[in-house]
Amino acid sequence: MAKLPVQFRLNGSDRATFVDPSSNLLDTLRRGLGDFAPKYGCGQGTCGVCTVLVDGEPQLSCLTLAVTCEGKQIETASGMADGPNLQPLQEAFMDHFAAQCGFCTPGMLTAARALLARNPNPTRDEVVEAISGNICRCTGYEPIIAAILTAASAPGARRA
Amino acid sequence: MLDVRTCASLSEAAGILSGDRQAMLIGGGTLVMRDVNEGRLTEGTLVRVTDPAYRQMSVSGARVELGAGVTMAMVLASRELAYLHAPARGIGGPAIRTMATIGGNLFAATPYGDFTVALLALDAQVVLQAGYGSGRAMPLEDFLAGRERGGQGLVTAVQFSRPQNPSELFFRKIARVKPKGISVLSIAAHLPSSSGRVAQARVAYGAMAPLPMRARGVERVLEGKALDQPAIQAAKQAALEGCRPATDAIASEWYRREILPVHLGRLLAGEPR
Amino acid sequence: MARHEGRGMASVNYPIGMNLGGDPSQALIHSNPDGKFTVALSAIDLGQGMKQVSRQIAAETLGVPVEDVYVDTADSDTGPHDMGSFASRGTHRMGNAIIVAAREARGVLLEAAAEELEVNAADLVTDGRGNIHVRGAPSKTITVKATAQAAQFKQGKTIAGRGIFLIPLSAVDAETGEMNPNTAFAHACLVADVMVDDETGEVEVLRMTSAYELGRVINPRMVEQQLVGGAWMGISHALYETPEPYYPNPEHGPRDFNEYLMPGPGDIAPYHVTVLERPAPDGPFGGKGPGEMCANPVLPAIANAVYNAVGVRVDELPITPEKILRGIKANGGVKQGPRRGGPVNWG
Amino acid sequence: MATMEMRKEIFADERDDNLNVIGKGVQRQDMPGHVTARTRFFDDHAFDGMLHLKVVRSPHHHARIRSIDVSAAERAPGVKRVLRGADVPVNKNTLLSLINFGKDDEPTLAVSKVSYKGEPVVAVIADSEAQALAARKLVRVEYEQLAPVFDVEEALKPGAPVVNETYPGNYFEYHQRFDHQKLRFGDVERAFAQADMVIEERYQMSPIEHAPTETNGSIAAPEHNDRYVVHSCAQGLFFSLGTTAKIVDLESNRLHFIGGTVGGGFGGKVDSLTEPLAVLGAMLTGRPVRYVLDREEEMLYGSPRGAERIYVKDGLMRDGRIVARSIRSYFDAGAYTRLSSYAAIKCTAHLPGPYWIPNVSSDVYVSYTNRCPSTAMRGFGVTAVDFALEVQMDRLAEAANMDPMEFRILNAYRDGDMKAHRRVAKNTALIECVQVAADRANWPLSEQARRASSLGGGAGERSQIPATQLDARGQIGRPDSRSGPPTQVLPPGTMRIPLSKQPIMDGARDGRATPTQVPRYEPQPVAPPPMPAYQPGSQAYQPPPAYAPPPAYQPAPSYQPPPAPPAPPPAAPSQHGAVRFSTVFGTRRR
Repeated sequence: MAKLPVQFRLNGSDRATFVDPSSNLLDTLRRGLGDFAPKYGCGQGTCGVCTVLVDGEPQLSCLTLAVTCEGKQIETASGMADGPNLQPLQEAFMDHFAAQCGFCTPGMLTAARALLARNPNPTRDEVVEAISGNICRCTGYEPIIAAILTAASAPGARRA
Repeated sequence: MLDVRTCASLSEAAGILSGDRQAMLIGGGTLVMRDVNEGRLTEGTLVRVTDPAYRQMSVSGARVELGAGVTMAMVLASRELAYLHAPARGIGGPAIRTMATIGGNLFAATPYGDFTVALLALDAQVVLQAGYGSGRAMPLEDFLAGRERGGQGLVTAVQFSRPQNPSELFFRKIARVKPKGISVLSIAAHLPSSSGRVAQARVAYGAMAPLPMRARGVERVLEGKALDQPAIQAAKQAALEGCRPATDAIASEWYRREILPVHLGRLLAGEPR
Repeated sequence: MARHEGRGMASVNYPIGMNLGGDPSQALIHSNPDGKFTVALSAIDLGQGMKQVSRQIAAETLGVPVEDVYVDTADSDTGPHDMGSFASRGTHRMGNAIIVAAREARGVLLEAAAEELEVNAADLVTDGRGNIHVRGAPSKTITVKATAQAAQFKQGKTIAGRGIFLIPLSAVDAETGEMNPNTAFAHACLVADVMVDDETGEVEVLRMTSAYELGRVINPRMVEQQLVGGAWMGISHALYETPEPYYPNPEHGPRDFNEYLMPGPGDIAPYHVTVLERPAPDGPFGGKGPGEMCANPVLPAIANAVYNAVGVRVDELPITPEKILRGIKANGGVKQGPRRGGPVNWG
Repeated sequence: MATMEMRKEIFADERDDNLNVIGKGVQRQDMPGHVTARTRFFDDHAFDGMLHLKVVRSPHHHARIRSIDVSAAERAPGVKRVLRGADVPVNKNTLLSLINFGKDDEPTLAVSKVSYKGEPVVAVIADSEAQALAARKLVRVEYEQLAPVFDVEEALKPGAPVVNETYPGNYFEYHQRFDHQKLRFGDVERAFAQADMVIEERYQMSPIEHAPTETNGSIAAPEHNDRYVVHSCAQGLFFSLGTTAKIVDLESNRLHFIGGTVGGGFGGKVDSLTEPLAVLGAMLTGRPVRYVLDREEEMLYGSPRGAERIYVKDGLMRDGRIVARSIRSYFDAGAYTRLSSYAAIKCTAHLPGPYWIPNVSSDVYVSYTNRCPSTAMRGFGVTAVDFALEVQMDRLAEAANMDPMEFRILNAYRDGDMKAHRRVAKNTALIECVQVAADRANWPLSEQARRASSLGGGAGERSQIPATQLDARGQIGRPDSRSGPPTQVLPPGTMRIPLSKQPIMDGARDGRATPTQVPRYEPQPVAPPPMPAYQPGSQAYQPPPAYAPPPAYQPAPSYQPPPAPPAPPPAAPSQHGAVRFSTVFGTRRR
């Protein structure tokens, strides 16, 4: 089966690669383009560690056909920091010790980023809802929820 | 190996699907891509639809039509569809809802398919297109009955009458995990009232049978009654009529049968779950 | 409908390190020419914080700022042998190996400083901020950086250390079970408050209150991470999880995170922990290891709270709503136990 | 909301808190990497020309393999190699063979029969994951189904289906003598007879899956110098390296394992589920090979925390004292041993929980059943028994009409108490934990309970080893092994195992700085009375020849541990783990 070209903006840069027609976006980002921020956790849409933003909306890259991303804006956790400067969301995750193994963190940050872009002042319930598709097996979620709430109240949080 | 065909029109997609037995529609990808990733689906053609009609919503008239490619996130973004927000929010987390479509939910295997349960309570019709012909509408219940046989054509939209009083549509999903878990069971009830009495009740369950089902016994005993304690008691008595729940990883058949009347009673009484 | 509140408790201890010993850990430490240290291990960080625990133990022992130490793990070409990260052995076993290695490196560092300052190394102390000075005479001082430069470029010394920690393997008696299993134990007591729905059997954990004795706490933020995350896992084990929901019938195994039940972010119970520190005689700075035990008391405490709430003993994990509902029916209704104490005192 | 406070004043006199960075909540070294997504896990490494490995698993719980046909799979697009059991150089292993404990019992790829649903039979290696998945469907395996057994007690009954031919009785063999591990301390039967109440209950923990967000996996790639680099999620790097070296029959220094940054483990990444096949694939194809379990495989076949069934029988006095505790428990190992054999010993050491009880006995079995082999998990050997013991404690408190907290404090072990495994308790703190938790939960305690302390009230009479009734229960080869009769009474104070040695902390040249506490490690001297003239060889019940254990496994040459130093005869434990555990466990001082 011939490979197909696909081109999109990844974290603000134009990127192009060739994929199998049935390749998912996760494999394309990781093995095609070397962006290892989204992780493989299930390939089923049940864990959230592969969450990316497609045109600003959270999407599971493992369930997304790569060819459907032609011309779209893809954002991953590796594009969050502004050079060496962390976003308030990232700083809040650090301050709250909101990661242990760190495997769910890129997906969590991405899910939180989607929430704060839409709703800069979320309630706790809204935070809980926003990360409800993201599994964390280490932290018990509490520090993650606290970090997102802190980031929301931080000056400049809107950038997140 | 798998190929992907992108179709700019619904009729093109319908044509491919009726002509090629190895062709399969891919909507949001939440069902199909899992089968691809896990190696259950390795041959054939994935058919993708980019026709704007596929994602069209007409929500303001008396008759509501939602394209099969409309996502749960689109439902949640629509103020006119507030009465469907509870079932839409019952589907996955935010990322799943960006992707999962109404059409896909019609094909989700039990205990999934909670949005379809709400559509059953709205007496929805499914619009199907077979081959390059024009569409035909079919009651959702009939569509579901024939779903496993396949070959019904491409689902292009669902239609239903907009509830006169949106607050008369109730939805409750009972899950072990909060806020996102799959169903132990789900209940949708459309209970239009006319001078204080239920008229043309439509009650539907998810996960209480191999397919989302109508609770005809409950509908019957509620018809023409005020929603008072005796009526609720009668509804609970009739709740299990026609139920054939499964035992699965989430709950046993016994447990589903035990708690369905409880949750139905609480829903009808306006009590929290 | 009725919901019933109940309260239960459990107290436990937990052995630290591989049972019977025989589980060595090794560490290597070396300094760059400017007095910045690398600790090379083959220990595993699963998220429990092995890297940071190792870093703090190395920095404390060396007497240098924690920022001046990085831990490189795990590469079998550079990190010497370690049994692995399991059995709550990381902090205890590897921590001790790091102390040994860091003491050796510190010895060379102080010898080099002594040579530069023309004093006896035994009279030198570190201030933990990157300086070495004569005890009681802070003005007679040299930086770690200058010492390392002198050691390597002038004196020809390697500021490095190697360490191993091993509790020798011991035997078990076949007939009595006599053995030397462990050298350190951590302790805990946990109180769970639950609400049980007597029509559905559903349990809501309202709050948990615990006290943990963990030996010396190396890093309180990381201890909190373990205890909070572990308590969540305890709730999960108690009420939700199993890959065989109808064990020993092997059917209906969950295939994904939807079917494998665990508490979601909407199921979290408020939790208060008090930490006590009775140092382990042979632990690194008295440290034990909280990583494994922190789920254990939650399971029985919740089971006992459910019993207190509705009078049903569920002796088979997980405590599903079905088992509770069946128990209530078998008992002919709810039998609530005695009230225990008043509102919590988390002040 | 989660809050944590430190109660520094408790045990303050046992600590020197004048430390620089120990005890400080400084930021984790790995946190910047986590929040910027720069942390690299095993799968976050790119290799040109990387191949993908997928395995064909048994659809049956128990079946003989009649035939395997891989010809169609070998011809499928992109397939580079198909592996069968015969391709695995050493296709039988047991994890703890690295410390010489137990017999090799588990194949990497099944050859003649499968013993659990999901057991790997064939591995397919292809250019892409999709091609490997497609080719996997083309492998044809014919099975003849066998009767399975799923219940731990059913499995031990005569005539039960044999799950694991290496252990034909479906139990792990301890000390080459018994079908389980024993604990005997005092005389429980006599104490039960004298107790005011005897309470016996059955507890069951179902299996639990570790469910780390990162599934098990590894990437193996040929490296320069004829070596193989392996990016691994292993929880024990050298454990996995050693296991892999043995299975693929390669010198250990030709393997370069890199890992240490793992997406959660909880015990589920100790088993080296993927490394051997990934390395073998790289050896046979000359290409990098990636083998990652998908989530369904991880959930169903990634080895869970095993189920445990536990019977607890307690003798209780009306005043709340527990005078006897007897436990019979069964670890469900699944089809192969993995680490269950170790857990049973750890569990035995843990009994009877953190309480002082003058008469204790236990019989802990490891049973083989036709399910996925179980393995270590957070709290291994302890979590389930703690559940059983603490629910039992709640029952006992109720039976004694006592508050559960007060009941714990009354029975808590304290410094100086003799534990059932015949070592003195030190550094205890159960009572203080109960007191503080009660205070914070606003759970009132009596003045007496509030005044209790782990530091006092133990030792004395409680430090003595009682006369102990021994028995032959479970002796391998005895026809009535379940009800083995009493054999002899060990006199009070009998100890047969040498006290543990000082920990070895080798490498220090600088004896001056002792920032850690000086190890105080030797158990309190409990004057053992003269050893009774006990000669195990003279006992009547010797295993008949039919049950003689097979020749001891010889470890792979590359993992020969250093030779044991001269030891007291016969084969007392060495300092280096060089002695076979099976021998160690069977050894007693004479």
